Amino acid sequence: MIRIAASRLATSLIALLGAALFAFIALRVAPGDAARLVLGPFATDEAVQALRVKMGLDDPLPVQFWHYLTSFVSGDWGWSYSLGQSVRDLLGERFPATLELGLYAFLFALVAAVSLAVIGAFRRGLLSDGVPRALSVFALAVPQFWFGIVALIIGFEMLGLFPGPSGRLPPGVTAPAGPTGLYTIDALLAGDLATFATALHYLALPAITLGLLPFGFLLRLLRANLLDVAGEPFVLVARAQGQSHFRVFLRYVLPNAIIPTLMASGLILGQLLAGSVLVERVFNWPGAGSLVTQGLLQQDYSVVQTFILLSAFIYILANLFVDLLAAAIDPRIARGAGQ
Amino acid sequence: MLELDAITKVFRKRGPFGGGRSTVALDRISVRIGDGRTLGVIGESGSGKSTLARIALRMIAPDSGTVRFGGRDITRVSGKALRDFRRKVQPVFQDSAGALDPRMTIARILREPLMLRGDVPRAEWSKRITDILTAIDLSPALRDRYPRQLSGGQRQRIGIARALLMEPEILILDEPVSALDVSVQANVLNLLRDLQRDRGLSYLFIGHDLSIAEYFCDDILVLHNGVQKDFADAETLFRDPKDDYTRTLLAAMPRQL
Amino acid sequence: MTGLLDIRRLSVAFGPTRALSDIDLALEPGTRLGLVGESGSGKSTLGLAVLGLLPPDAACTGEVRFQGEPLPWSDDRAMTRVRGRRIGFIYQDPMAAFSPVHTIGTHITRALRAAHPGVGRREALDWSVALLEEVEINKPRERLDHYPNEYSGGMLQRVMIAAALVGDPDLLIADEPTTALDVTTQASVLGMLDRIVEARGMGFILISHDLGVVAEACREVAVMYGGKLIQRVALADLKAEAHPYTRALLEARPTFGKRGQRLSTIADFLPSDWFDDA
Amino acid sequence: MSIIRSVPVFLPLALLTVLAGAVVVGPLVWPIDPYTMDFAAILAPPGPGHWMGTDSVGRDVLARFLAGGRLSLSVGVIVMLGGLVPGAIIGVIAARAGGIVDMVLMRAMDSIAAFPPILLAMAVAIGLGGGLWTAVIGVIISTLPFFARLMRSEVLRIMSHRFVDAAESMGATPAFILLWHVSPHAASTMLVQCAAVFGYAIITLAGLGFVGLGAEVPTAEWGVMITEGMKYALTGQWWLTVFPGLGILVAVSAANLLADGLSATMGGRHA
Repeated sequence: MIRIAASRLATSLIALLGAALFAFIALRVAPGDAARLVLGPFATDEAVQALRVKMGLDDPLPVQFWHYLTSFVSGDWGWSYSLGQSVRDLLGERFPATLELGLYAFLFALVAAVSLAVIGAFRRGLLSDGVPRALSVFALAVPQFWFGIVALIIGFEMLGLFPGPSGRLPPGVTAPAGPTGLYTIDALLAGDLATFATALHYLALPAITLGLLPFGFLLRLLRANLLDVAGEPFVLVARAQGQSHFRVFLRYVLPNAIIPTLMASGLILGQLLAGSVLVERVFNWPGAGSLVTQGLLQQDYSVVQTFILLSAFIYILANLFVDLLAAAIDPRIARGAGQ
Repeated sequence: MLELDAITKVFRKRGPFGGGRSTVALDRISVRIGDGRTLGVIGESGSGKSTLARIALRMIAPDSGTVRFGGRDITRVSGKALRDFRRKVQPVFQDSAGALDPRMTIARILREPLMLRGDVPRAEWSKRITDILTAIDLSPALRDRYPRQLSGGQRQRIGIARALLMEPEILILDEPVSALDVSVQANVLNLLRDLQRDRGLSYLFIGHDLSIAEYFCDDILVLHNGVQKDFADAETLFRDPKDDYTRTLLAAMPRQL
Repeated sequence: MTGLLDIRRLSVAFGPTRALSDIDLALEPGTRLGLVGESGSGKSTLGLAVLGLLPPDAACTGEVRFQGEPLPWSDDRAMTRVRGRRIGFIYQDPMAAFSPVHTIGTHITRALRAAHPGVGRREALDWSVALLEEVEINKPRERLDHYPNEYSGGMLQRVMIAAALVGDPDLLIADEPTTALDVTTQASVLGMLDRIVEARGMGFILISHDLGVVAEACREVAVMYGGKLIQRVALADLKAEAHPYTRALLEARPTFGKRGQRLSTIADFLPSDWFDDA
Repeated sequence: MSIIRSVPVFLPLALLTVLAGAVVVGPLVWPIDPYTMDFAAILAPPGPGHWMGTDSVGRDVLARFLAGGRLSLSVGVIVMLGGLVPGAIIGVIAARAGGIVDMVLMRAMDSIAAFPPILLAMAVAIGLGGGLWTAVIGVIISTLPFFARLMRSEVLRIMSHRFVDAAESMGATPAFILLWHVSPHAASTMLVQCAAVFGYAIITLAGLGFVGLGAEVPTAEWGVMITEGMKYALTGQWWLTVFPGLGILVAVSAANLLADGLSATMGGRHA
C-alpha cells in the first residue's frame, strides 16, 4: 500500500512538472510576447520592456522555467492590469462563488445520473432504458453555454419561473455573512431560511447547466459499468444462494460498478472547472470563471494563465486522491495480484 | 534436432523501486526434440510447461542454459538468424480462436506463411492452400469463411495447416486439444498422428492430461513448479512412476471408463 | 413417496435458437446423477432453468416439480426461498464467482443470512467459521477477512461448496465444478463433494463434459446432445447399454492402453447428418 | 460495406451527410450572402424571405447558419485528421519502443491530458496570438492524448494475441506485423475515436468562439453567432441563438451516435 502510494505520488509529481512545463511553453515561449500578454495591448513599450526585465524574460529558458514554477507554487500569480488587483486576491475573492456553483452542479449530476442509471439497470423497458440513453446523448452533445441561454429564455423570459442572469442573489438582498462564502451554507448557519431558499433559487439554472456535461458523462459511464457487472458470474452465484434480486443489486452490482466510476472524478472536476468559464458568463455569475472570460475579452491574460495551470494542478491532485482512495477500497489494487 | 540444455528462467515482479518477488519458472531443464518422436511435457498450472514451450520457440530467451538447433547455438541469436530458425519450429496453440486473426478469411490466414517464406511463387499459393486444406480433411470451400464461422475443431485444424505450410521439422503443440470437446479431440489427435507418420514431424506436446499424454507421446517429462520430477518413455512412466508427484498425478486422474 | 425433482417437457429457446427441447427427467431423493454433454448440449442451461435463473430473453416452456410442487419461476420472491434453501448451486469458475471487492466472510455470511433470515451477525460469523472448517480451510477465522484474490481456485471452490450448503438443501446442482481446476485439486474437490453428498443424503446433479469426472461422484448418467436428452443409464450399465453417441464419447477418449491405435471418432458410430462438427 | 447498413451506424451517418450536404449545397440554393447587412430588416423574426430571421445588423441568419456549419464541419475534419496522424504515430512509437521512450511519451501525454481540453486550447490559442487557427491548433493538441493513448493500448492489445505469436514464429518482422495484423484492427478503433473527436472539435471550438478565442466577430461561426445573439436572447429575439446552437447539438449528437454505433457494430469483429 505504501509502495503504491509512493509510486502514484511520483507519477503525479512528474505530471505536475509536465503540466507546468507545457503551460510555460504555450504561454511564455510561444511567439507572443509574455510581458505584452500580461500588460495588455494598451501598455507603453517602456512598461513592457520594464516588465520583461522584471519577469526575467531575457534569462536562459531553464532559469525562466524555474522562476515560473517557484513563483506559481508560492502563490505569486501576477497582477491584473484591467482590474488593478493581484490575481491571487481576485481569485480568492471569486472562488467561493465558483465553488458553490460547482458543488451544486456536481450534486445535481451525481444524484440525477445515479438514480437514472439505477432505474435503467434494475428495470428494463423503453421508458427506463430509452430516456436515460437519450438524456446522456443530449447532455454530451449540447453546448453548455447555449443550453444556459435557452434555459434562461424558457425558464426566465417565457415562464418566469427562475431568476434572470443576475448573479447569486437579487439586488436588494445582502449576502449572508459567514465563514464559507457559500451563500446557501452561510445562510443555513445563520438560520436564515429565506435567504437560503433565494440563493438556491438563483443557483438552480446555472448549476443544472454546469452539471449537464458531468451528468451525461457519469450516466453513460455508470450505465455501462452496471451492465458489465450485472453479467458477472458472482451475480448469478449470489442469486443462486437465495439472495433477492434487489439485494444482489445493492450489495454486489452497485459497489463493483461504482469503483470504476469513481476513478473518473478527476475528469469531472476538470469538466466543472472548464465549464464554469463558459457557464458563469451566461448567468453573470460572479465567480472565477467569469473572471477568466472577462480577462479573455479584455486581453488581460494574467488571470487566465493562472486559472489554466491551477486547473491542471487540481486535476492531477484530484486523480492522485481518487487513486489512493480506490487503492484503499479495492483489495485488488491494495494488496496486489495476491496469490 | 532441437536441444534445450539446462534451461533456467526466473520471472521477477518488479516493484516501483526495484525489489519485488521472483518465481523460478524453470530450473535447469533439459529436453531433446527430434527423430520424428513426440516428447510430452506434463504439469499443472504454474509448472513452467508453457514457459518451456515459449523458449523452445525462442519467443523468449532463457536466463541460463543453451538452445541448440541442428547443433547450432541459437540461444541469443536475433534478426535474420532467429527468423531462419523459427520457420523450422512452428507452434500450435490451445486457444484456436485467438490463434487466428479474426479479421481475416481462412485463405488470407493461410496465405501468410507462404508470403513470409518467400520461396513459393505467388502463382502456386492457391493450389498449396487447396492442397493443405484437403490434407487436414477440411473442405476447400471453407477458404472464404472467417474463423468465427468455424467450429473449434475446424479452427484448430486451420492452425495446424498454417504451421504445416512453413514446412517445419518440429511442431510445438501447446495444449492443442485441451479446449476441444471429446469427440473433436479424437479427430485432431488422429490428424496429428497421421501427419507425423506422413511427414516425419517431431512434436513437443505440452499438456496437463496424463491420459492424453500416455496415448500420444513417446517420452514424457513431468514438471512441477519448474522442477523436473520424472522423465521416462510413456509406458515406463505409467507402469512404474519414479517420483511421488507423478504418482499423485496418476492417482488424481478421473476414473477410466 | 413423492420424487425430488420432476422435469416435464422442458424447452428453452433464446430467440430462434433452441437450447433445450422437451426434456423429461425425474430424480428420487438421494439420487446422484451426472449430466454429461459437450459444449452446446444444453446441460448448463438445464441447471439454470431449474433454478429459474435463465437470462430474461430465454423463452421457457414445460414444468419442473420440486418435492411434488411446481417451481414458481414467475414469482421471483418465492424462487428466492427455494434457491439456497432447498436447491444449492455451484458454479464452474470459482475465480469469477466471488465479488472481488468483498471479503470471503462477507460472501458466506450473506449466503447464510439469505437462507436463515433470523440469524444475527455474530452468530453468522461463528457459523461461517464452522463451515470453512468443514470444507477444510485452514485458520478459518483469519481467512474470513481475506479477499477472493488471496485464495487459490481450489480454496474458492471449497468456499463455494460451503456457501451452497448453508441452507441444507435437498438438491445440489454443480455446474462443471472442477473444470477450471488442476488435476490434483480436481481430485480433492470431487472427493469432498462425494463425501458431503453421501453424508447428507441429498440429491446431486453433477454437470460435466467429462464422463470420468462424473464417474467419480455419481451413480447414474444422463447424456445430452444438441439440447436433447439422449439417454439415462446407471453408471454400471453404461458400457453395456450405451447409445451410439455415448459410445462415441467413451471410445473417443484417449485412455490407457489405446497407445498406437487410431482413436475412434464420432463418425465411426453415427451417421454424419446426426452431428454438425466434422 | 456491411457495417454501414447497420441501423446504429446508418442513421447518424445519414444525419451527418444531410447536414454536410445542406451546408455545402445550401449557399448555392439560398441566395442571400451571410455578410450583407440589410438595415431595413434588423432583428426580423423568422418568416418568408428570412427563414431563420435576421440579426442586429440585418444579416440573414440562415445564410450565416449555413456558412457557420461549413466552417464547423470542416474544422471538425481538420482537427480529426490533425490529431489522428501525430497521435497515432506517437502511440505506435510508444508501444513498439517501450522502456524509457514509452515512459517519456506517455508522461508527456498525461501532462497534456491534465488540462481540461478547452482550457488547454485556450492556453495554446493565447500563446500563439489568438484567432480561429490558433484555436484549431490548440484543440488538435488537446486531442493528442486521446489518440496516442488509444493507439498505444491497441497496439499492445493486438500484439498480445496468439496470432501475432504465430506470425513471429513464421519469421514475420515487426513492420510486417504492424501492417498485416495491427493496422486493420487499430483502424476500426481509430475510426470510432475519429467520429468522437469530430464532435468534440465542433463543440470545443464553438466554446472557444463564445469566449472570443476562436473565430472572431463578424465571422459566421456557430459559437460566435451565439455570442452575438446572447444580448438579444432575453429581449425576445431567440432565433439568433437558438438556431446555431441547434446546429451544434445535431452535429455533435450525430458524431457521438456514429461513434457508439461504429464501436457496437465492429465490436463483434474484435479479437
